[in-house]
Amino acid sequence: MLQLFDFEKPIAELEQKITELQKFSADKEIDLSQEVAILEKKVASLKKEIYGNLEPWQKVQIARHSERPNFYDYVPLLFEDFIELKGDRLFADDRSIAGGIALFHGIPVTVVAQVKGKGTKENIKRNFGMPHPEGYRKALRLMDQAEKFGRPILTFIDTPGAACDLAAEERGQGEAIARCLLAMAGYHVPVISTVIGEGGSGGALALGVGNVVLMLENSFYSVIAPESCASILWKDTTKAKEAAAALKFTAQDLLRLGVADEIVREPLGGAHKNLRQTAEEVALAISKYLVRLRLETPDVLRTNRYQKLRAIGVYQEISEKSSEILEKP
Amino acid sequence: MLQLFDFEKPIAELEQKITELQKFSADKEIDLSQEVAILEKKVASLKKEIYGNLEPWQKVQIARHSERPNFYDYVPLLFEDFIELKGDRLFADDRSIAGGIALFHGIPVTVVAQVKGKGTKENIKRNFGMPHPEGYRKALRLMDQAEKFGRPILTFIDTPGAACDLAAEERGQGEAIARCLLAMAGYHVPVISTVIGEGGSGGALALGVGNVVLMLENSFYSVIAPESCASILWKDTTKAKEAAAALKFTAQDLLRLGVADEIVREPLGGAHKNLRQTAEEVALAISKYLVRLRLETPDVLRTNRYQKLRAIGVYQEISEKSSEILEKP
Amino acid sequence: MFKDIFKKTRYVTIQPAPVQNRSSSEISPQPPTLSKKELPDSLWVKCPKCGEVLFNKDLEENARVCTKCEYHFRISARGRLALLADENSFEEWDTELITLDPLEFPGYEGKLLEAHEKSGTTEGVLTGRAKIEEIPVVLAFNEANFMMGSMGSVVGEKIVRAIERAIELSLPVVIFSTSGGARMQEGILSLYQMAKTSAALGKLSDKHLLYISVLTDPTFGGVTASYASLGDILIAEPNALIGFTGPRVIMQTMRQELPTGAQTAEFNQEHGLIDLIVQRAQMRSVLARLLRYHQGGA
Amino acid sequence: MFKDIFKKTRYVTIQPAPVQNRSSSEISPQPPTLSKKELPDSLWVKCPKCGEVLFNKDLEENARVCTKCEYHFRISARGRLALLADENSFEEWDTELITLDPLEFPGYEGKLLEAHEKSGTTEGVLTGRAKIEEIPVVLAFNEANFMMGSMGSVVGEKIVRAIERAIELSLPVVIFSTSGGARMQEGILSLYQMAKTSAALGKLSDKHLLYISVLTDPTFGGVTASYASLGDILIAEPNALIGFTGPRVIMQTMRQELPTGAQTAEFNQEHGLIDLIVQRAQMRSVLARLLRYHQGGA
Ligand SMILES: [Zn+2]
Ligand SMILES: [Zn+2]
Repeated sequence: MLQLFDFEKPIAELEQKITELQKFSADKEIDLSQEVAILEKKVASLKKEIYGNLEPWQKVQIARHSERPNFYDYVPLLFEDFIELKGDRLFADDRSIAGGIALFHGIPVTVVAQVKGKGTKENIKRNFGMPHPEGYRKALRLMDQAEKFGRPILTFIDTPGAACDLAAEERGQGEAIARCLLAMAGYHVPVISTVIGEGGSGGALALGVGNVVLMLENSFYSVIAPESCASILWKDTTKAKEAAAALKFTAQDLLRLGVADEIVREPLGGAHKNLRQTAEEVALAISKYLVRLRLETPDVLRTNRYQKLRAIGVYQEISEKSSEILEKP
Repeated sequence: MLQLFDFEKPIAELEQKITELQKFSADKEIDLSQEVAILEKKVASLKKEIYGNLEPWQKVQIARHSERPNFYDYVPLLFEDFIELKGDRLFADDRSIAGGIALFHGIPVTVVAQVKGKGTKENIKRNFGMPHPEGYRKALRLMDQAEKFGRPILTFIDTPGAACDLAAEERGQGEAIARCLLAMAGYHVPVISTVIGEGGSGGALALGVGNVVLMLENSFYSVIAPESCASILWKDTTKAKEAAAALKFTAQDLLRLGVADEIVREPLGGAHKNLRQTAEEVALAISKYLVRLRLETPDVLRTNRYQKLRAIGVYQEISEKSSEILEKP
Repeated sequence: MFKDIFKKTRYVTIQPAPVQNRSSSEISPQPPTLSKKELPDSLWVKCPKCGEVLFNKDLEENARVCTKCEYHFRISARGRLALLADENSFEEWDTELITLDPLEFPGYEGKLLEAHEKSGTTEGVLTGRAKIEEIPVVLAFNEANFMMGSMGSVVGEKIVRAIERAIELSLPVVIFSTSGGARMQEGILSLYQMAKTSAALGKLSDKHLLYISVLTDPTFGGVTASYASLGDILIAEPNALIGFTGPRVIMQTMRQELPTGAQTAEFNQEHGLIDLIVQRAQMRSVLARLLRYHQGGA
Repeated sequence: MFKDIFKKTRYVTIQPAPVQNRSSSEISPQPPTLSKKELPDSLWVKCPKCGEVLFNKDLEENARVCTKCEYHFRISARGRLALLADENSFEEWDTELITLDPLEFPGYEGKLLEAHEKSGTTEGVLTGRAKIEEIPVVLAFNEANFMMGSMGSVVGEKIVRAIERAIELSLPVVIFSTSGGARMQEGILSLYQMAKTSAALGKLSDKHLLYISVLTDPTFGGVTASYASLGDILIAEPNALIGFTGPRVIMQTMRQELPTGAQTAEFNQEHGLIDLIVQRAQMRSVLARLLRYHQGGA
């Protein structure tokens, strides 16, 4: 059975009721179709009410759901072909980042993604989706090749954050991420970044410098994990819920803040409820922007990406003139 | 006392004799200045005879002399300033390769060199001058910066070969060397490579793709160590002397084969007999070529280097036409 | 007043921002000398490395380097500037950029005021142009006393403007990093300052203009993972702690205790991540030589 | 006769070389089918991996891949060509380049003759153009049976000419490496073929033309440290041994025994050095897809 969150319980209970009623109706040969129909309507409206008004922390839970589709789940649904290419050519192949050449609607593209595992065993292999420097250097290598051959780049973001251990420090985690940021900003090919689950801090951003940033409806993208934020703010990691609200990191927030360009709809309850439908929405959104971006010249693609980044930030500017005036007694 | 080779013993013995004679003359107050003068003349001619006709194996011994000047010995004599820059920005700082920015006759240059240690302790630190992949990647990083800022590159070759251990294999020794070869061939700045001691195989070549290749008189530059060659040819590493002759790897050979461009004179007996004099000769040779190369355009520098490489190799070409004629009965 | 300047503005990217009729007298640039804030209240301080008890006055006179063991204490942005730049050569830039609280983040306003009190400045970075041994250069210094030099919208914007002006003026850039990383209180906006500053450095690099990054104690997180790591040349001060994840977080999340000396400048150099370690006393001379050698002649 | 062709020429770089009035009939290119040399004398062979005793005939029919465990046996250059290229699409290049003995190296002539006998070819690489699933491509295959595909002047020259022609023709390049490394007997000339081939690949790369390097058993030394490692994409065959220094030399010089599985294709992939491992039976299809996706469309 799927992992069930507290806020989903009313729905599950009602659905259970319907199942019982249907069984009773069948066993006793009593027509309860009207009652069932009413209840089903109620379930539908309850779903809309609950899933349509998820709080940030609830979205975090959905984004981290153990059955949340990961990059490999999307591959066969998004691409006609995918040839995975491994390694950073320097040190190791990091399995928390996957990449390669894919065929998307007949167009060869370079794909790079963070990958969480399903289950403990795979998660250990993939370091719970937390890349080491070699992962970012693999990503950089593959993206540099996309630039060389004029291929669009699609990135998929799904990580709690970059690996935070001694090995990562020893091999220059900061440098590896910074190189990705610098390189992505400079490419002359279309870059579309899609946050499919967790967008955890700098480790997520390293693949996030797109001309377009798409976010799945229940994904989030944050400067810091809500637990860590709570720990810093209130010395209490259990206040993650409050931190989640404070950080304004949902797809809706990011759209307003000028970071995300579009929200990709998920089925009610989250992507794991219907992978195929989610993948179709993702494909649709990517396709829409890819078609547009491919019409632009390389220089425009680069300039527009820079302008997008350049505009991110909120501050006030006091003109020297006006302050001079006010400084008079 | 300096390490003394068998072939140097006649000289040493004669010099010893002179010292004895002088002491005797002083003690007994007998004038032997004429006898001493004759012997000194003899020493001079013996030196010329022996050092002027060194066999390849004897040159190998001089090139590997424990007191042979290494890169750091030359630095203060060649450069007005040297700022060492470390690390590959990926994994480690390899001390068997040193590099940085130096001032040569007032010109900022990028310098990269293999470095053997003096004595066991330093040799362990420098892995006996055998670089790991991180060493070559440091070299590549520094040379790429020279290209970026339009600085000439001076490389100094002195290595028994690239590191040959599991760690080197794990981190892509082949890839690291190959990247240096490709990059060096493509630079638009002057590149001058000087073999100051041992030029051991691919590990040496990785810094050897110069517009100009200078070789110190007693250096050698070989596809394989003479001992390994003897082991393959005659299953006998003690036949290194014969292998040394077969491999044609002295400065004189390489000049004839079109790899070296000029031989830099050493003091009689080798660079370790007079470091300052050797350094002056090295500076003179580098300066001569650097002045010329700096007059060329970036494109010409690159093209000329390619043409130099392109022409290395000896083979025959049979025209199809002539063979057709001969095929007739 | 300063408090009013941290005005709430929700979800609006203001750029160029509307002119605000507010005084900036409170935040006027200080002259490039050691600030009064440099002097802690007590008369003496104990060196964390050698244990020597040092008079604060002696420490200040020695550029906040232990007179016994050369341990490098932290120093303010203006303190650094005074040590580096030719006298009266500094022209400060972008003092008119004022931090807002776009997320209405709990406690942010208070933190900003506190930081202002502590540092005497309005934000975590000081930027401008100056000369070092007569060589013109664009400079930026993180201010540790302002929220540990963390990078929010204003820090990112000031650094990007400095880089963009360096491109216009064809000048090299030297940035001294001291930072805990991205500024949590500005959320995703803060995170994207990493991308924004890196992108600007990419443009600088395309022009073949030199960028020297100097990492000082401490440099972590989003700053390590952006502009601090992207120098053509990376210099560190001795004993500076430099890393991506701080040791406390590594301990908390991975239950991994770092070995002694991990994340020091020396550790980073050993691991190939730093070009050279330079004593504070030599910094001006080393920078001047590097800058000079990148002018195409000596 | 062949023996005469390996004529001594001392210290002269002949390029273009003077026309030699000698027959090349002995060294005419073979048709692109499995060569007779592929068939060893015995009727059966034991798989070194699973121990299965295989009929040579079955092995040949299965492209020299163990029918039980898929262990990949070595295969000749022409054997590979037959498996890869569209029928009758291959045009061989530079068969007229003849190896000399510029150093008068002890025993080199004998070795060359022996290699010729064993391989039925004149040198350690086969080059030309062909089509793979209709896509035109420049191909090169090292020939293990010729002095273990070692790189002397002719191998280097043939590879460089192939690359230069690919540039002229705007075609992608695929090189199958099988090599012990540089050819000792040609001394420094052999060493510099590493630089020469790498330089040519640099020019190819500047033109944004695809280069796929396929590493097969064994690829070592000077070939690993030059063209074999410089592919945009690096493919390896399963169980191929790939490295810089061979295990025997590591043992001799470092007294270090390599762990089981070291230097295999799989080991190399684990260490980030190989993009993908492709079974011989899938090689044609994978190459075709990669080539197609680099034509700018599907
Ligand atoms: Zn102290
Ligand atoms: Zn088998």
